[in-house]
Amino acid sequence: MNMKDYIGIGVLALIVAVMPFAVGNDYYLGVLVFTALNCLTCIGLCLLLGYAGQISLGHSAFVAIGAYASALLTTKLGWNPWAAMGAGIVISLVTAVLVGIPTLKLKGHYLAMATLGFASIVHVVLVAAVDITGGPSGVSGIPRLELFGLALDTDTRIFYFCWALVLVALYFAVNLIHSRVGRGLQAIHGSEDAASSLGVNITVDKIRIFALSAVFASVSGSLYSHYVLYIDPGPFDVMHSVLLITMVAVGGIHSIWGAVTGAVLLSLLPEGLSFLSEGLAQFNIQYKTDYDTLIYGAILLSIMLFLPEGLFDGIRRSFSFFSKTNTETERGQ
Amino acid sequence: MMEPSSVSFSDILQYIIMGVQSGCIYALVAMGFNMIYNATGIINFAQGEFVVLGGLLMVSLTMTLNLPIPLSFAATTLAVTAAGVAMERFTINPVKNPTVLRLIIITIAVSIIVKGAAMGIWGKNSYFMRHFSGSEPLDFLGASLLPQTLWIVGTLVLIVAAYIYFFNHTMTGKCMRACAINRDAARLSGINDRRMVMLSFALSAGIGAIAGIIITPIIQMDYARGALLGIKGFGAAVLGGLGNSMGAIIAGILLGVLEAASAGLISSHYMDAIALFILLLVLFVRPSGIFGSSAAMRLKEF
Amino acid sequence: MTDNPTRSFIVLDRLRKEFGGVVAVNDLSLNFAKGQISALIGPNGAGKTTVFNLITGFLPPTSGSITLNGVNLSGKKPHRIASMGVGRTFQNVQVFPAMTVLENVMVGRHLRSRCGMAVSCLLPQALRPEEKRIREASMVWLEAVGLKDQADRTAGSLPLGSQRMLEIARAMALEPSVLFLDEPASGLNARETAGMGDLIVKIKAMGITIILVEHDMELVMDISDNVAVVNFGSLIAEGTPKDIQANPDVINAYLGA
Amino acid sequence: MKIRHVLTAMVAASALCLTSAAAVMAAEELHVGCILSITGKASWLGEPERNTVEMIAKQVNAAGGINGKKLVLHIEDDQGDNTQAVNAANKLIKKDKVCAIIGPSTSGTSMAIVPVVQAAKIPMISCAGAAVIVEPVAERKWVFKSPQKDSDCVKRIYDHLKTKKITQIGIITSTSGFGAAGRDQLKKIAAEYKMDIVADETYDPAATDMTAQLLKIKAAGAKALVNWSIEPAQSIVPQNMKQLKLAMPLYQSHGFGNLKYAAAAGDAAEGIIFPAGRLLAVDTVAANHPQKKVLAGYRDSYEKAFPKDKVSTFGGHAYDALWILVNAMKKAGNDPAKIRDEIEKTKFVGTAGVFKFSAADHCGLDKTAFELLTVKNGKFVVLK
Repeated sequence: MNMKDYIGIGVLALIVAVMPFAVGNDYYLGVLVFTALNCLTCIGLCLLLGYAGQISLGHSAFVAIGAYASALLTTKLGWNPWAAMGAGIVISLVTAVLVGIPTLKLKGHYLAMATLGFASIVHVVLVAAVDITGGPSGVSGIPRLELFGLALDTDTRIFYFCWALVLVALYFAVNLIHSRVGRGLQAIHGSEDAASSLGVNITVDKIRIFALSAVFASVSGSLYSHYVLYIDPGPFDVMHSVLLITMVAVGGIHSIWGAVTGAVLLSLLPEGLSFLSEGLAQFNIQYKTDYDTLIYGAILLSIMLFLPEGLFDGIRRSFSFFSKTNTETERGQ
Repeated sequence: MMEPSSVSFSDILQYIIMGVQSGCIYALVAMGFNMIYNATGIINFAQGEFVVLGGLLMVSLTMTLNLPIPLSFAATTLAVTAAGVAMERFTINPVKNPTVLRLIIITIAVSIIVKGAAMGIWGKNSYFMRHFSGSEPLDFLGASLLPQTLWIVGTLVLIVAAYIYFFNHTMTGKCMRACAINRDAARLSGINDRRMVMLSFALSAGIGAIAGIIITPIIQMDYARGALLGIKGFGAAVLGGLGNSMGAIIAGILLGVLEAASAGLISSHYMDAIALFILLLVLFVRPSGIFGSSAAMRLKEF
Repeated sequence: MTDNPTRSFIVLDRLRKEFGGVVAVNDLSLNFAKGQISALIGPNGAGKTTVFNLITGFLPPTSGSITLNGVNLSGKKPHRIASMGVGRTFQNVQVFPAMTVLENVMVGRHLRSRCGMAVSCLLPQALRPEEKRIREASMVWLEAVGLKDQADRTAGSLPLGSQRMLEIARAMALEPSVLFLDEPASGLNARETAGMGDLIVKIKAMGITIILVEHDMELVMDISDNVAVVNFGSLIAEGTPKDIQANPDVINAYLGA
Repeated sequence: MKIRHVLTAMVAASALCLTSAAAVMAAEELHVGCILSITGKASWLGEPERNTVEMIAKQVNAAGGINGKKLVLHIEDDQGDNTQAVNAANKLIKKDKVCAIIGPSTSGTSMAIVPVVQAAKIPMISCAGAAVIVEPVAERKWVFKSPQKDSDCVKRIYDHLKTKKITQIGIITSTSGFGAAGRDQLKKIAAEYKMDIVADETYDPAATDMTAQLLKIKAAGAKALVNWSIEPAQSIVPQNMKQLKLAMPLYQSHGFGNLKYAAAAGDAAEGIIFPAGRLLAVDTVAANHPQKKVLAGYRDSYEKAFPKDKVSTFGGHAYDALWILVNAMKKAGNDPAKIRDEIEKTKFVGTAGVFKFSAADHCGLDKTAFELLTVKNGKFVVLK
C-alpha cells in the first residue's frame, strides 16, 4: 500500500544526500533550506487541506508563533534553542486548539475568512506589540541550533538537518494517511455527515489535524529563526499564508507529494526568475522582482483552471513515472 | 496651565467622524461582497483589489494625466467594472462544477494577479491624491470635518439610493433578486442566470472602484491595501448578515466607528485587529450576522 | 403495547422539531420493535428524514425524547449515537467519492479499531495486524453486497445503485444493532430495487433492526413487518402493511385531502 | 488534455533551468555590494541612493577604476524589508563574494544585517541615521555609517526648543527601526535639556491616519511636537495636524530630507523645522565653507544625470559612503580586513559633513554637521 510512498521518501533522501555536492554555492544551499522549511509547513497544511478538506489561510500565524517563540525566548530569556522550539510547539498547539474549536465549526468561505482573520490579527499584534516583539524593528541576535555539541553553523549542516526533518515529516504523514485516523480525515473531506454517522468524531479529528499542521508550521518557523538569526513581522503576513496555500494547490492538494512538489517549485521560482531576468537583460528587457507576485498569481490561476488536481498529478500523468492508482488519480469531485 | 488629559466631546465627535468615514468604505466593500455572493454563492477574495485598482487608476488619471475629476471618476469606474467582467468571463465562467475550495483558490489567485499587476504598474509607493473639493477642514460642532468626508458619505447615500431603485424598480434588478433567492427557479422562468452572474461581478467591481476613488485622498492608496480592506469589508458583510446589503451598510459604519473608538481609547496600533476580532466573534457566535436570521442561514449551502 | 420490551426497542416520545416557525415533527410518539423491519412512510415533506436526523443526532430536537433500549439519545452527537450501535444511510447518497470502495467500508470499521494519531505516525508496523483485520472484515461486507470485485475503484465512479449498496456495506461494517435506511431504493431500477429488498431481508435475518424510509410502496409492503405513516410531522396510522393499505386516512394523505 | 501536458512540460523545464550553475567571476574586478531600499516604503531613500552609487561607479570606472581594476556594484533591493535585507546580505557575501557592503538605506534594515556582516567579517557602511547602528563600537567592529547621528539631531532640535523657551513637548515616532531608535534618543537626551515629554505616541510605518495620536497629544497639553520617521507616513502628521487645526510648532528628524516628503504633505508642510546636512541648502552655504565644493559638485552632477529628480540628503549619504569605501580600497585592494582598517583611519569631506573616523567613532560626524532647515513655499531653506 504505502510501499510506493516509502520508495518516494527513499529517493528524496538520496537526492538530499548528494545535493550539497551538486550545488557548489552556499547561497543556493540557503535557498534549499528555505525550500525545506516551506515543505515542512506544506506537508502539514496538505494533511489539513487535501486530506481533511479544511482550508486554512492562517498558517502564517503558526509559522510566526514558532519563529517568535524561538527568537524571543532565546534572546530575551536566554533559553536553550531546543527548549524554545519546544515552547513554540506547545504555544502553537494550544493556540491551534483554542482557535480551532470555534473556527473549525465553520465551513468553506467562512472558514477561509476566519483563518485569514486570525492570521491578520497575529500579524497586527507582532507589529504593534513593540515592547515584546520589537515591532517592525524585529529581533536580532538569535542563536544557532546545536546538535550533539555540533553547531549548525554552516549552510550544509543546516541543509541536512532541515531536509532530514522534512523526510521525517513525510514519513509521519504517509503513515498517518494510510491509517485509521487518515481514513477518518479523508472521510470528513468526503462527507462530514457520513463520517460522523460511522462514528468519526469530526469535531475532535478536525481540531487534531489542525493542531498537527500547526506544529509542523511552528517547527518550520523556529528553524527559520535559528537559520536567519533575525526576524521581523514582514515574512509572516497573510500573504505568506496565501503563498503556502498556493504551494499546496499548485502541487496538488490531494497528495502529500503534490504539496512537496509545489513547495519545492514555488520556493525555487524566485531564483528561476532572477536567472530569467539576467537572461532578459541581455536583450534589454527589464524584469523586476516586482513581477514575481504577478507570476505566482498567474501560475496559481492556470493550475486551478486547467490542472485542478495540481502539477504533481500532471507530471505523473505525463511521465507515468509513478504508475496510476485509482485512489489518487480520480480524487476530488 | 496644563489641561487634564480627558476626552472632550469634540474629540469623541472627531473619532465618530473618522469612523463613519472608513465605515462608509467598509459598507461599500461589503455591498460588493453581497452582490457576488447573492448571485453565485461565492465569496470573492479579490474584492479588496477592486478598491485598490479604483484608487490607483484614479490617482494616475487625476494626478499624472491631470484629467478633471468627474471624467477620471467615470473612466476609472468603467475600467474597473470591465476588470470585474473579465474576471468573471475568464476565471469563474469557464469552471464547470467547481468545488468550494477551488473557487476560493481561484479568487485568491485573481487577487494575487491584480496585486502583482498593481505592483508592477504603480510600484510599492503610496500615492497621494488631491481632495475633490479642497482639504481645508470645516468646523462641525467643535470637531473638524474634511470636505472629502462629505463626499464619501454623499457617495454612499447615492449608491444606496441607486441600489434600492435598481433592485426594486428595474426588470434586471428584479431578475437578479430572483436569481439570488432561487437560481434554478429563476432559470426555469427564463432568466439568463449566467448573465446575472456577470452583471453581479460588474456591479461589484464598480462599487469597489468607487470606494477606492473616494477614499484615496484621505488614506493614500498603495498596491498592498486590498487584503485588509477586503477582510474588513467581509467583516461588515458578515456582521450585517451575508447577502443582506442594507444590514451591511449599518454594520460597515458600526465597524468603522468601533474601530476609530478603539484607536482613541485603546491604541491605534491595534485598530486593525479590533475589526478582525469583531469579525471572528460574529463568525463564532452568530454567523448569521446581527440582522440576519439564523434559519435563513441554514438554508444556504456552502 | 409499550410494556412489550421488543416493541419498545426505539421509543420516540412526543418528539418535536421546529425550523423557525415551521413545525417539521409535531409531538410524534412512536415505537420501533427489535429485530423487525419497520417502515416510515408519508408524502414528501412529511418529516420522515427529519425524524431520522433527530434519532441519529444530526439535528437536536426542539422537545421530546428518543430512547434506544432505554438509553436516552436526544442531544447526543452523531458519532456518539453511532458508537451505541446505530447505523444509517442517506437519502442523497453520501459515499466518500475520492476514496476507494474498500476504503469506504474500512471507515465503517472506525469504531471497531483503536489506534490513535501518535501511534499511526510513529509506529506503523505495530498497526499491521489491526489493519489486516479491518481489511478482512471490510471485504466480508463488500462480498455481501456484491461489490468485492470493485474494491479498488474510487467510490465516486460507481453507478448510483452500487453506491447505495456500498453505503449499506459501510454502515454494516459498524456492526450496528439498528440500521436506518433513508430511501435505499430511490433512483434504482426494478432489478436493483429487488436486489436491495433481498439485501435488507438478509440483514434482518442477522438479527438487526431495520428502520426504513421509502417511497417505493411495493418494496415497503413486501418486506416490512410494521409500517408507520406520518404527515405534517404527525402520526396518522400504524400497523401491518395489510392494515395500512386498507386505511382510508392514509389514502387521503397520499391523494391529498 | 493538451494544455495540461504543455503546462507540465513548461514547469518541468523551468525547474531544470534552476539547477544550472552560477556565473564565473573575473579576477580584475572589485566586487562591492549595495543593499538599498529601491522600492517599498523607503524608496525615497533608496532610489536616489541607487542613482548616486551607479553614477559614482561610472565615474570611477571611466577614470580607470580603482588602481586599474574595474569596480563592479552588485545592487540588491531590500524593498525596505528587514528580512529581504538579511537575505540580500547573505546573497552578496556567499554568492557574489563582495569585499564590502554599502547600505542598507534604513536603520531597521541596517540593524538587521549587522550580525551578518559581523559574522562574515565584511565591512559595511550604512546609509541610515540611527546612532545605535555603530554603537557600541566594540560590538560593531565591521560597521560604519555615513549619515549624521540621530542623537546629534535630537540635540539640535532641543537646542532650538530651548531658544524658543518651550519645554513641554509631544513626540510622535514611527515604530520602524529609525523611529524606534529616535524615540529612545529623544527620551534619553530629554533630561539633559530639561525637556518634559508630556505625550509619547507612536505610529506604524504603514499607518494612514494619525488623528487619534494627535488628539491625545493635544489633550496632554504639548506646546511643540517632534515627529520622527523615515517613511512617507511622516507626511501624514502635518496633514492631520492641519485638519485638526493644531497650531503647535512641528519638528521633524533628518529623515525628512527629501523634498518629496514635503511635497506629499502639501501646504501643511510649511514651517516644519528639521535638522539636516547642508546639501539641501547648498546655495546658502558660505563660499569658503570646506563642504561647499563637494556639495555643489554632487548636487550639480546628480541633477544633470537625473534631470527629473532633485538632490536629497539620502543620495548624499550614499555618495559619502561609496567614496569613503573607494578611497579605502585604493589603499587596501579587495581585502575586507584591510578595507575596514583603512575606513577607520579615514578623514573625508563629504556631503553630510567633515568625517573623522576613528577606532572609537564609526560615524565620524558631530552635531555641527547639521543645519536647521525649514520648509518655505515648498522649498527647503536655512532657518533664520
